[in-house]
Amino acid sequence: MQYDLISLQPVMPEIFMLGAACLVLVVDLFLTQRTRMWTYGLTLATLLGAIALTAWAAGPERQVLFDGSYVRDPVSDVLKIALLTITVFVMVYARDYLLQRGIYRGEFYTLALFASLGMMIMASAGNFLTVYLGLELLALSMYALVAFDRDSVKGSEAAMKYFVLGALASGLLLYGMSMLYGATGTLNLAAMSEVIAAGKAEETVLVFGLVFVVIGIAFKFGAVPFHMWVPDVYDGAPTAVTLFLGSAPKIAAFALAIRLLADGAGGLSAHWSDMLIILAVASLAIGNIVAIAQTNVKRMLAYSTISHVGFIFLGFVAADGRGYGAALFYTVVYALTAAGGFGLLTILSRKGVDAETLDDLKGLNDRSPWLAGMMLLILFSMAGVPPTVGFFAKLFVLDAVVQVDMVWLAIVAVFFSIIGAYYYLRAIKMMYFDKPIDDHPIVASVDSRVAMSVNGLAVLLLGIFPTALLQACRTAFGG
Amino acid sequence: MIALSDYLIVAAILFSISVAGIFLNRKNVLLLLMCVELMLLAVNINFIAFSHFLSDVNGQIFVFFILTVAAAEAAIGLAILVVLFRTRRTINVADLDALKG
Amino acid sequence: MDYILLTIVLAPLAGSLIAGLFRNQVGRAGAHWTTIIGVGISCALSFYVFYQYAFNGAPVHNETVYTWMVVDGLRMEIGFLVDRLTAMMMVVVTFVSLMVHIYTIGYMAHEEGYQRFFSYIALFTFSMLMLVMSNNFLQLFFGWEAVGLVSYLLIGFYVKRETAIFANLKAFLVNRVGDFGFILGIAAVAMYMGTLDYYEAFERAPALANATVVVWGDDAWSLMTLICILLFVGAMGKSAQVPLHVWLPDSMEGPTPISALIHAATMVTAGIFMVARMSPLYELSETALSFVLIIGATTAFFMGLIGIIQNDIKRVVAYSTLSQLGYMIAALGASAYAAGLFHLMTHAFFKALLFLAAGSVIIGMHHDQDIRNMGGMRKYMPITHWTFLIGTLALIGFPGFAGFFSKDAIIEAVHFSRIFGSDYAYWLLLSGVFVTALYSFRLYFIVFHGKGPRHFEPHHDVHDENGDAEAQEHHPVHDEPKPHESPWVVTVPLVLLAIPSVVIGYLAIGPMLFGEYFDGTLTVAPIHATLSEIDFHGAAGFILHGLSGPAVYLAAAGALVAWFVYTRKPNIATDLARRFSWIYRVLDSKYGFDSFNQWFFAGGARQLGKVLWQAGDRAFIDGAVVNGSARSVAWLASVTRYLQTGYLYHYAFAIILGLLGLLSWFVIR
Amino acid sequence: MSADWPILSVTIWLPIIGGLLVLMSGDKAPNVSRWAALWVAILTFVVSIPLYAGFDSSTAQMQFVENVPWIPMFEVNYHLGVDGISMPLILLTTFITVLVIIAGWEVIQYKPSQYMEAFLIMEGVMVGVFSALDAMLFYVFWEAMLIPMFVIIGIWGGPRRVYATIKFFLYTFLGSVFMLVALIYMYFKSGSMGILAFHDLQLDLTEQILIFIAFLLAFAVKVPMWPVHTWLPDAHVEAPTGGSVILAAIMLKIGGYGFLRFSLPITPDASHTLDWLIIGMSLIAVVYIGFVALVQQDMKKLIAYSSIAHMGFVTLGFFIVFMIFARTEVDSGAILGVQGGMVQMISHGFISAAMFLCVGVLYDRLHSREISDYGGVVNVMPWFAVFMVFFAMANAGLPGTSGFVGEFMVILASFRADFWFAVLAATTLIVGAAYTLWMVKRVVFGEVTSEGVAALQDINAREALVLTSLAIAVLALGLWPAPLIEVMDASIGNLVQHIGVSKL
Repeated sequence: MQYDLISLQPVMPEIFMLGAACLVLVVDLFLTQRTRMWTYGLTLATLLGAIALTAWAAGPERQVLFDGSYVRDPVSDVLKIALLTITVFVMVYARDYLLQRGIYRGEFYTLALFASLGMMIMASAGNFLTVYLGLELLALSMYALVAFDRDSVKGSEAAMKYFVLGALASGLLLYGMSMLYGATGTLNLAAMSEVIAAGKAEETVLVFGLVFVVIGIAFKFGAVPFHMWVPDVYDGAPTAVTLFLGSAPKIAAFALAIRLLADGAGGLSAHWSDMLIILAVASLAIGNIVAIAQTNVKRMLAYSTISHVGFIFLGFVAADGRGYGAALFYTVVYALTAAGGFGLLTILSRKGVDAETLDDLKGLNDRSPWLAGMMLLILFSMAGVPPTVGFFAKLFVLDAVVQVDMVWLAIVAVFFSIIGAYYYLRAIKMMYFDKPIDDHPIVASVDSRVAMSVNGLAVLLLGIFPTALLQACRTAFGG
Repeated sequence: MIALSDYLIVAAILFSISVAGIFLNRKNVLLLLMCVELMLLAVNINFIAFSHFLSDVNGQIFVFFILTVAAAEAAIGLAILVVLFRTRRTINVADLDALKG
Repeated sequence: MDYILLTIVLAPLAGSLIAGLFRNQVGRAGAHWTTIIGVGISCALSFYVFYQYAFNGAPVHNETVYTWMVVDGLRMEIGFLVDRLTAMMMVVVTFVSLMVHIYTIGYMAHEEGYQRFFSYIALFTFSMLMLVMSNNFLQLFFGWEAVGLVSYLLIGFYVKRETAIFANLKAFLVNRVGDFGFILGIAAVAMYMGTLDYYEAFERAPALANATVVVWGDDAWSLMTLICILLFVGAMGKSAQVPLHVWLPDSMEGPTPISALIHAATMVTAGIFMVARMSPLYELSETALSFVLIIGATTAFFMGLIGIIQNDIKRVVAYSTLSQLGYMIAALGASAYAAGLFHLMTHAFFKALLFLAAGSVIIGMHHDQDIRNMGGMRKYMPITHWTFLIGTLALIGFPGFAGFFSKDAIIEAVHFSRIFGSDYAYWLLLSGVFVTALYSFRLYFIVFHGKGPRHFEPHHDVHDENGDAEAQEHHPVHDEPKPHESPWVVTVPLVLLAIPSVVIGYLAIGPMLFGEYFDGTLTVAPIHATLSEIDFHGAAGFILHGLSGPAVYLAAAGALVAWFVYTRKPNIATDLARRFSWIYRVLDSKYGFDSFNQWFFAGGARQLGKVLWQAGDRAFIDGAVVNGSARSVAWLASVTRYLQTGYLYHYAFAIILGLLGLLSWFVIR
Repeated sequence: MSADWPILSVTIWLPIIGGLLVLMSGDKAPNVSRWAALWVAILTFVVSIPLYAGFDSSTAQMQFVENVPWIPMFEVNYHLGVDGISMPLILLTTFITVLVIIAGWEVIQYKPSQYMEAFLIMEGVMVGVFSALDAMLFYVFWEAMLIPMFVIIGIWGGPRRVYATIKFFLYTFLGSVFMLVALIYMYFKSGSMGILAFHDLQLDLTEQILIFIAFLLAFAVKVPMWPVHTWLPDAHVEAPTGGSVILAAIMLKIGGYGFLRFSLPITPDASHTLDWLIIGMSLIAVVYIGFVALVQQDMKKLIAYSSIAHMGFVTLGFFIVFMIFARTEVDSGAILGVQGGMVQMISHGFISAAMFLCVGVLYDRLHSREISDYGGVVNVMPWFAVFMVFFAMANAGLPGTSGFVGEFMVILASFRADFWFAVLAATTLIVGAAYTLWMVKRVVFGEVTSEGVAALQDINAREALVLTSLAIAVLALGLWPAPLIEVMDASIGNLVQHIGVSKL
């Protein structure tokens, strides 16, 4: 096979990303604390460049490279653009926080870029090997990021928990992969799908392996009962890292799920969708209920993440284009709102003071009506109240569930979202109805304010005009 | 003749031991890192066995990658361990309970 | 005709609105002039209309003014039905109202809220006219409630007086109990007759005479009985019949002019008017008639008894009104609708006269209403005295006076009635004559005869610098210690009302009771035609005939007893009261209606409300269900969070449990 | 009929965008935001008038229809239109909002621009609810309504505002999410989100009953019906005056509207099967709540309970339809009941608004809503007393005021369904008068009871303007309801005919 540059077009974003990340790594070595602006700028440029390349390479057809290890299809386009966009937001929000914490270092950006690269690779994975490599690239970068604030007691504990459990999970995933490999004789997802469809593989072995694979995915998402790391890591990591961890990797986790379950084990959907139902209901229940008891915003958002994962899984349960589209929509929307929510926390944090407890939100409307307004939109979006986009995300998922005649599941889901609404309301109550405890003016750089505004308004505008995003998500799955 | 199932059983046993090690060990974090390595080895046995019996080389290639990644993982793990010890002066698993609830 | 009728109705309304809304602009004089002109126009035109109907035989006017709404095939309209019955009512209403307007100038001269008062009574005139001129049930109900509203406002006119604002609330609520039945009656009419128009309903009624409805269980009730009784419940409220009479005595908290106008002459007779208007319906149900008769007779006698022991001049007259309303209702029950209406008319004049005269006395007494403080007033207030005496004679049925004709006719008619309860009613009504005379002359003798006002000092000496409106705080002007005759604005209405109190009976009995005046308006089934059994040979003949009956002698006896007891041997009364103290107590407690209502209905409702609120809403729904579920979720949350122990090995264990769980569920099963 | 410019869209978006602009103006110059808000509200009201002027009351068809695709993948359209049922409610909304803006003029000193903004957005959203012909559009507006109201109660409310507003939100949210599932299910069955398409959707009885219950949860909470009413007294008591007004005057109506637009036509057979339930709940609301209102010590709570009782008439009027159908000897009355319910809703919009404004007038002066803190107000505030007594009478259903019309119609109609329904319903004549007038007696009449009351100032021109407008509306509707009835007649006739046909 002969490579020319144009045949590499689909993989250009990743190649560019890799090169640029290395460049940033090298350039940063020659920068001082005062000129670190360049690292920040280059990182943003890299991300934007990667978005542009992805868009340039995008198209409705499915392209397969490197003997099937790499796939570029509409799904991967949407996923990559979404995760890169979210990462841009993350980078913008994070800078102030890092500066004030004294951890404004080039490694953050390099690691973030490598993590993004890992996510991109997951999005385009065509066989188990690519999946695994992307996953580990992301995971390893993340372990490092969580421990980024070296002097933080909580940070190191969180990193250790994350690391051990993450390694355990990837071990389980690998074990599952080995079983599937053994049953089907191939690592290639497309080929595996054919083998399963042809019924040539031992079903028990398949299901045995599938259980491990599903657990690996569930761990990445943070679904109950594989969610234990989520609150601790969210809580322990520096807020800027939590911000990153809580947003873009959910899209990567979606990629993992869609590649393994839909592309690879599509023929076993009857099995894994049942598993996902159990995990989804458990996540909805535990996530929403435990969130109520939290006083720490980061932990609360962590549990809220768990409950949202339940919803994303419901989209998978349908196991058809409609469901995947809905789940994708939900994931992207969730990543966007989570970025906004954690972003606000980074903005509220000052030197030496981490905005972590709910009390820190008190009186936000008095301190900054605009930020409060944005946060209001974000929280209502998480609660799923129209006209914010969070409502449509829930709507599409519920629709997908109802379309496969599982109305009871939809009822369970909405029931728990009522409970969930309570803690979002409580946060809004703090912002709007209480007097501020902290009277310091909110210092935030222009770029993070702009990002916050764009983020908040996007939540509203995507709610009023959800068509474009929905269209993208739907057509990615041929719907 | 050693059958495929024998390999798989050995792998499974190794895997189980490593998993048990992770949740039974309440003392040293280092032990956890070793368990993780052991788990990956169990997976490797699986892959190689399947690769051999399927006459498919891809499984063995995968193993190389796993080994590489495992090395990187160990590096990161140890780095975190260092950070942990630096801040807490202990690497006792049971002492890692600041974050809960 | 249209415009005349509209003017009759709207002129008082215009006066009312001007006096009420522009009270500061028009001032006191402006207020009474605008309303008097309004009511005056209305009165003059009413006389014209009456003339047209009574003497020129004008055709019945039944026209719609505008369509209120049409829904589901049911037309609801505002319209006028004017026939001789209406014309008579219009004259009575507007004439008495005009008299009261004029009288008020004097009575209220020193009161605050002067404009407001005029606005109210003009508004009342409007409402009452709408009621009597209605051609359908809807408008009837409109007027019915509107007069109730004005009554409410006027009873509570002295807004600071606790008793007044208690009385008006009570009046409104008791009336609402009546309206409760009334509106159900209207609903029944609308349902079964498919119309709210009087004439259409009357046309369709005979076809339903034998219709039955199942209301409860399997018993079929006669439809007409149901309708008539429901409607009559409304009348019981408005016309203060037992047991819904309790509001009327209390309503005396209002200024005297409105006691005359509303609570004697006009509003309280709306029930009588309504039943008479509905005579085509009532004639179809003997049960309903019996019910009416018994209620009426009971009221007539037992309320009169209470009048004997009252010491408030207005309350005596009020109980007398109750009793007389009972007579009218009894007449209706005996199908002597004409007699009821006739008594309504004569009563309107002489009772208004009595109230206004009583009011004049009250002015003279500087707003002291206790008759025990009065006496010998005839010396100081001659005109008031004479007019009061005329009123009293008319009330007790002194031969030749207005009340004689109407009351005798009623007693006779009931005597001839053969429906269930008519004997009971007859005896009660007859005894009532004695009672009437007794309390009337008791009042007359105590107030106007005997020694001068016993002590002419107000019972307290609170001086209110602001010239407060409250009547009790008026204090006598000290250089004028003796009562004196009231000004002409007070006495002229007295005289003008005294005239019809004397002559109207003589003039009207022929055409109204035995002539053709009400032909085509009132329907009396041949079997119930009690009035036609009285042989009537002219008014003079009726007087002679009356002299041969027991009623006149009973009245005379009553008057004599009163004269003897209250002027000759005043201690007999106290002796009797002591000896028959239980009777006295029963009467004094007004048979316990008030305390029962207060305890059972008012207290019970509040108790029930408290229970429903505290136990139902707060404890159960809110406490247990709503907040309870919120609390249990919060509890669950606080417990569940301990699953997150913080120990790595527990987390890993959870993953393994999850793994084993899924494996056992999906692989091993 | 369709106008050449999108009246409905303008009525929805003008206040929303205007509200955002008001918000932008900030709190530096409160009067600018007040006047801006007032002009936006007035302009919106003016814009909505052609809805009535150009309305063709001879047809039950939707009018002023706008229909453009919104989310094409879901067959969700931006589909607006009004018929005789929704049009009066839209006008009520735009009218009341103007009054609310005026009523909040100088009373609101804390963040006035946000206050005004919240009400304007509220207005647009509520108009959206009434004009949406697409179920999803309806739902979006329906839920969006909660956000401004949540904020209004929470920021400008009384001492227990947080409890009240969260209770309010969760209660309503609880009700409505199940409706969402029902809507999705019907979309699944019909492949369309159009409300009118749902009307013709064939559903078997089980489906209908489940859908009906889902709707019932949503609408019953909103109305609110016993026993899911307990959020209302709390919300009303704690809400600022303007919030209470909007809540009582319009938001409650949305529940009633929902019954007419969704429950009855979509699930006629389930409505028929379960009508005893609704009728029972309505009658309990009328009687039980009436007694509860009697013992309230807080004026706003009393009026809140009275609202529940009055709304009981609305649901009663709607659901006796089937009993009337079932009685063969009765050939009419169904329309009467539904019409009566509608009239009651409009009328209650005016009266409850006025009652809350009256309490607001007192509260602004004395900062108490306790009945026992007042007494003898008439002596110091005579003009206020006039309004208060007038509206109290209207609340007690005095003929000649709008309060009577709906009650009368519903009593007439329920008599046709069952004698005892009418009896129970008619008890409101007594109980309603009792709690309203008893309160008036204790607050308005009597001696001046305290120095606070003695120092009260009578209403100013602004308050008089608001109350007069409402008084005129109450009287006009009471004395001549025909125009309102005519507007609704064709649509309700059509509706009743529709629900008379079984879907099975």
